[in-house]
Amino acid sequence: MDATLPILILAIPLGMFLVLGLAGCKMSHKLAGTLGCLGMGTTLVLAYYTAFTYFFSGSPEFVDAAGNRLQALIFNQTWLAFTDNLVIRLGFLLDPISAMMLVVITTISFMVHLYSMGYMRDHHGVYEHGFQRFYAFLSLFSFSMLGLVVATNIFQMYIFWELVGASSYLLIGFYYVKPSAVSASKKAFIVTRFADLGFLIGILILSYYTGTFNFTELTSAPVEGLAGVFQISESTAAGVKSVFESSATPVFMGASVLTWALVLIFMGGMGKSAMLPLHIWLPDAMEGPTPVSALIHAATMVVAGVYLVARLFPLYLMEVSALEFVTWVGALTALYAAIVACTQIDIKRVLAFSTISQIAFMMVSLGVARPEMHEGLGYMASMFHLFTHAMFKALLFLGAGALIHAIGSNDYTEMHGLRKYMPITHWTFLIGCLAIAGIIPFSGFFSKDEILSSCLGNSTVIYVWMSLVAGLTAFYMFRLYYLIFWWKEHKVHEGHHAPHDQPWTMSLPLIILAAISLVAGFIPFGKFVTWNGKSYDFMAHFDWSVAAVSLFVAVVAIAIATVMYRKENPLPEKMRAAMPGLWKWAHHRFYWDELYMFITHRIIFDGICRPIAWFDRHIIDGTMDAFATITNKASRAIKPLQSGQVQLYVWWYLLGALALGGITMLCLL
Amino acid sequence: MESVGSIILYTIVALAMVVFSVLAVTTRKILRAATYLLFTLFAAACVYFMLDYEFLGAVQIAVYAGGIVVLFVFSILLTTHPGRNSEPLASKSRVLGAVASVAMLLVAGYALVSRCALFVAKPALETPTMQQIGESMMSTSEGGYLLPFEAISVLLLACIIGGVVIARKR
Amino acid sequence: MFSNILIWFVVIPLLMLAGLALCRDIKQIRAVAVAGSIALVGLSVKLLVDYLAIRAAGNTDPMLFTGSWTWFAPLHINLAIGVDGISVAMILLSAIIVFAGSFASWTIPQPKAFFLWLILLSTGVFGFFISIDLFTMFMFYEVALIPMYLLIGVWGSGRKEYSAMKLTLMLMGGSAFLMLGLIGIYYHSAPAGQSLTWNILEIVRNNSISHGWQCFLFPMTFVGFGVLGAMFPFHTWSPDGHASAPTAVSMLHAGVLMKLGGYGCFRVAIYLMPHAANELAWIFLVLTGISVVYGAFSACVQTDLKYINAYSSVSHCGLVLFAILMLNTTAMTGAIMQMLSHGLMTALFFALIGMIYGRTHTRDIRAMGGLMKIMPYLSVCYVIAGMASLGLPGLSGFVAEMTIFVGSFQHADVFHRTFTIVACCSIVITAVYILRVVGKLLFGPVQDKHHLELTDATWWERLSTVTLILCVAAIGCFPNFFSNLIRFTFSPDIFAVLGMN
Amino acid sequence: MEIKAIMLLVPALIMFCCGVYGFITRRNMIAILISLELMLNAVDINFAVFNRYLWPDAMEGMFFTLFAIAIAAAETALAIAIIINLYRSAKNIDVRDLNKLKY
Repeated sequence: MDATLPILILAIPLGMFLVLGLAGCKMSHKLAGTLGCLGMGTTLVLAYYTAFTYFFSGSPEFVDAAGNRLQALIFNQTWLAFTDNLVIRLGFLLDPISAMMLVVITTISFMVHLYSMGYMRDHHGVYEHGFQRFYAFLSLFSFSMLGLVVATNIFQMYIFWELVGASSYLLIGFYYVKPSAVSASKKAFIVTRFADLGFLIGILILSYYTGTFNFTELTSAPVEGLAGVFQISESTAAGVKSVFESSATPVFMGASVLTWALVLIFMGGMGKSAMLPLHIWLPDAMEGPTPVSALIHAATMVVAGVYLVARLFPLYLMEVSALEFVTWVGALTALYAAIVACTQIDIKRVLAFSTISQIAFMMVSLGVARPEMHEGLGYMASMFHLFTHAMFKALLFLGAGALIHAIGSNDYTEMHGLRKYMPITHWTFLIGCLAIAGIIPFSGFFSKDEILSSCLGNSTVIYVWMSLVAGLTAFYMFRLYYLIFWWKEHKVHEGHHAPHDQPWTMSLPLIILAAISLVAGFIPFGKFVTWNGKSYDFMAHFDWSVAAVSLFVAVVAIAIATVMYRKENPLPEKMRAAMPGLWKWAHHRFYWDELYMFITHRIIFDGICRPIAWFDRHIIDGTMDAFATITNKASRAIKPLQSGQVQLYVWWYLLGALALGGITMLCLL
Repeated sequence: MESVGSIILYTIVALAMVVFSVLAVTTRKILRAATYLLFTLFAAACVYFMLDYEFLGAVQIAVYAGGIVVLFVFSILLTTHPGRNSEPLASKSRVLGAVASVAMLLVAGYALVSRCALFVAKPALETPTMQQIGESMMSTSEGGYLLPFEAISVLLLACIIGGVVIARKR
Repeated sequence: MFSNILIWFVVIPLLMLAGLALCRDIKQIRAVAVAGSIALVGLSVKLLVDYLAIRAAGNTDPMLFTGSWTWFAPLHINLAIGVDGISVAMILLSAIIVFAGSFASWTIPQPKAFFLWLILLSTGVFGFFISIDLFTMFMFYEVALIPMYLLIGVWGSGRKEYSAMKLTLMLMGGSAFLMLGLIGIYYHSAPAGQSLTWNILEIVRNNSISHGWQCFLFPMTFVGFGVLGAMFPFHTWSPDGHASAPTAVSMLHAGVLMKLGGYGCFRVAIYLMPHAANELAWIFLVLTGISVVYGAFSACVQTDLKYINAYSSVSHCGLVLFAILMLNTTAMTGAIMQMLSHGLMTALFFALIGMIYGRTHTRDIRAMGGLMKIMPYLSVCYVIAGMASLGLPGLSGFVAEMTIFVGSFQHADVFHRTFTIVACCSIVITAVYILRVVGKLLFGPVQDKHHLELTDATWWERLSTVTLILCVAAIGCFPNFFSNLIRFTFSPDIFAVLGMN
Repeated sequence: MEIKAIMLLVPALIMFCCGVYGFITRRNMIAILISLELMLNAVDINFAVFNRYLWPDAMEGMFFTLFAIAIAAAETALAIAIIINLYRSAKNIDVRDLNKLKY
């Protein structure tokens, strides 16, 4: 495939960032917005074309004779050479998951670009301050995210990983005058930075032992028979493989270095994907404008962690313990986030926790995937869920944005009963809820069902656990849905202008995404995305019993939500009173933020930084000053000797002469 | 064997030298100190005469007694109110100074006395004539002093200019 | 003599000094400063092009453009000059920072004297980078240090006399060690019976410093230069000195002078005494490893903008020495890249801090806030500088740090790799203090109502900052160019001696 | 009885010690200068005596004394000029009070 189009996919958003960032303040708002949308639209077309070519052209570059999909390096340019082997290249790797991600990212990004044209202005049509900047940052984000998914080597991924972190920082802190937004952006950046430290160390360890950054070599070597798929030289693959298999690789604290490397790399993924101990930034990140939440914090950037694990999946297969770690982190996170989501008041936070929970689903799915079990169904399920989740979660966020735009608050207690006023939003939101709850035939049903099937194949505990979480998902989503659109209307609306549906720029993305959510489940995903490129017919493995159970769980959960929240009634209060402890802990998100506050402020700042600063000023600098003081004191002490009084000098001279004379005399005597 | 006259002369000169120098540093009247200094200088001139260095003695009297002491007297008169004594010295510093000087006297005296080379009589010598002195001062051969002589002349010139510059009223 | 391009790096500043001496008013002074610094930038670009052309033609001499003119024959002191890729990079950096610094001190009081000293300082800097004669090098080193005392003492702010004195005395203390070390090297520069030399290339060729002497002289020279490189625990001149120095001096000092330390550590301590470096590296690795983390932690709780930056310099420069001590090509390349990167971005930082201070008359971050609304241009530049400092890809900090980390982690010794991980931790702490400042200073509501009347950057301030930002971005976007320039000049013989890569 | 060298040297030594005593105890600058002259003279006598008694054929000692006298004259003249100048500006020639230029 010609490299021009792929380069353009990256270059257009980057160029748009530079144009809007440097010249944006000179442009009118409308021009800037239109430019941004046009740029993204072009990228969308190019990305679709590229993905289409990859999946359907059947060119030998992409598919081998047996019908297996191949990894294709469209281009790979040296960017920075550390040593002869360790080279950072910037390139474009086309394989099933990167092609799929191209589609997801450009679709959502374009929707968000379009949507923001309406969202980022008030009811009188006045654009928000910094509108051009907003589009510049969106373009920067799109560029970085696209660069991340097409990375040809782990260091390229790290580069773009950092860039998406930075653009996320800039976008969360878009309303920079608001202190809460500033601190949220700071938190997001620092928490993910901390996770990236693990990622970096993981990369260092991996590269030290394997001597390469390249995905093709890293991922193909460990598993028998993949070298052909990834089109690399057998000798390189053998070299890498020997490292992993050699008994000489050291063991550190009971785990092999490879396990350490993989766990540390996964730590980077945990940070970006908001897995359990590092999840705290994501709910706060909702301080950013809602389209940003939809794009970055629901659909694309937060799944980078999943993507990372998927990218290195063959390596993870080498170390099952690392995969089990992934599974359990995912499972815990999924349950935790689902419980917390049941108690939140801010609609964006509910969605944020739901995002965390759903990403954890994908993680679990990757964690339980094994080639020997359903031919790695979990991998495919994870990617499938990534795809569908991106669509319906973006839909939900954009819907929430429409609500917030109309009401001017994030708090559902100020919404209630909006279904009459905002029908489009209502229906699209409902579709989103049904999709995420896993109701047939919406997209979420299929992807989630496959995740549960692969869980069942791995371990019953995980299966039951995840089914429970799926039920909770349905429950809290419908709780949200009812609380927003049902219940009785708020009095506040009277007197003010009534809330109404949004302009077409905002409605159109909602409708498109709702349509996708409606039908995406029927995409035969296994034909396109599998861990080893072999086409996979998932209907053959479709387990109707699992489907029935999960459908049943979802329906029951929705029914409970309907009973509790369709109308105003005392049931929720009773529930809350029945388990006050759990409710309180869940409402406060299990006090993770407080714990982090304690660690950062009390331990790091007060316990490390301040003492070090004090030590530096008073001990180190004090020692240096003490040298000066001693010198000073000593010179002051002997200064009177140099009084300028000749007579004193003579005295000293005389005494010295006498002493010398006396000594000489004594010697002579 | 010296003549009795020269022995008596020596005694007077030595006594004068010792007594007047002691008086010169102990008197509280500065003008008197200058006068005692004059006598000491005369005694020194006498010593030169006794050593047969007549020219040196003459220079001593002319330059020191005639020139320097006069300068002293002038400056004393310019800087002191007549009749006013300088304040008595603190007894502590006087005692200390005396002790130090005596100690020095003892140490140096011991050094002198312990040298038997110094217990020699004066060898015979013809008094150097003015011509000899003049020739060796003006010669550049070995034992000639033209260079220091010229250096001194430059120094004196510098001194004259310096004196004028320093004493000039601004 | 004047046909050698390198000599002109000293001649042009000297001509500028003469020109400044003749100037009558501020316009002429500015004209001379700008013309001279443009000439220096032009010359250094020409040097770079020539250098690359000669290298491309296949010349593999360790030094190019060499020349040597006897200066004091009895002690074998020569004016020996020559450059390799590292020196070229450093000269380019110096020229750019002098250029930016001239614009940053556009409205300094008593401009004539100020520029005279500043240019004298840069004479020393350029002289240092072109010299390959230890004595000449040391002389230029001192020429670069001394003007600092007056520049801080006269044009500084705050406790300027104290700071100037402290800085000068500590650096002089380092120089004392250094001089001992250099003289020691001189007396062992040739095998017995041959004539001694100060010339670095000849000393390397003679390779006659015995192992015992190396172990004695290496710490001398390393500490001597390390003081200027802000090595723990000899870094305390840096916060006070930078806090008091005027803008351009901070820029030059953090941007270029601190690089003299790292450059010297490499060129003298390690290049001439590789065995001792290999043997004693662990001591200094511990010290520099501490510098890296310690400086970053200290920066987290400072409230004075310049103090924050000074401590961050301690951290970043610690990384330079840290990487040099790893004794492998990649890490050393990273060290030099970090010098370039740190020089540019710290200069940018100090320029911006000076500009902000010039407007708000405070550097206390608690007394400022929301500057993004008031002076968007300066604030955006500050964010860019911050991003460069915390290692955002596409800006220079990232490539430099990553080269260092990857290079250091290639070391065969577990001890070194462990310390690399410790040093890696600084990237998180850096993010903490940078974002803390950015959040407090630029974002949030405006703290002081008086600040609302302040104006944004003037054209000369824009020129100064844009120059630096472009350079930071150039290194960040095209690192391989710089990396290759530096990497291929690490003469293999130094590593061959040690039997390592 | 003969006049031996030591018999001349001892009075000169006493004279020198007196000069030292005066130099370190007196506070009037002119008195100090007088003490200085005493010491100089004592030294001059030594030169002459050593020359005459030990190396009677040479004339170094005599010439040295001659030059010393000339230098002493110059020195005194300058010193007195300085003292008078000081007196004019400070109305005082006590060394302990004249510390304006110290440190």
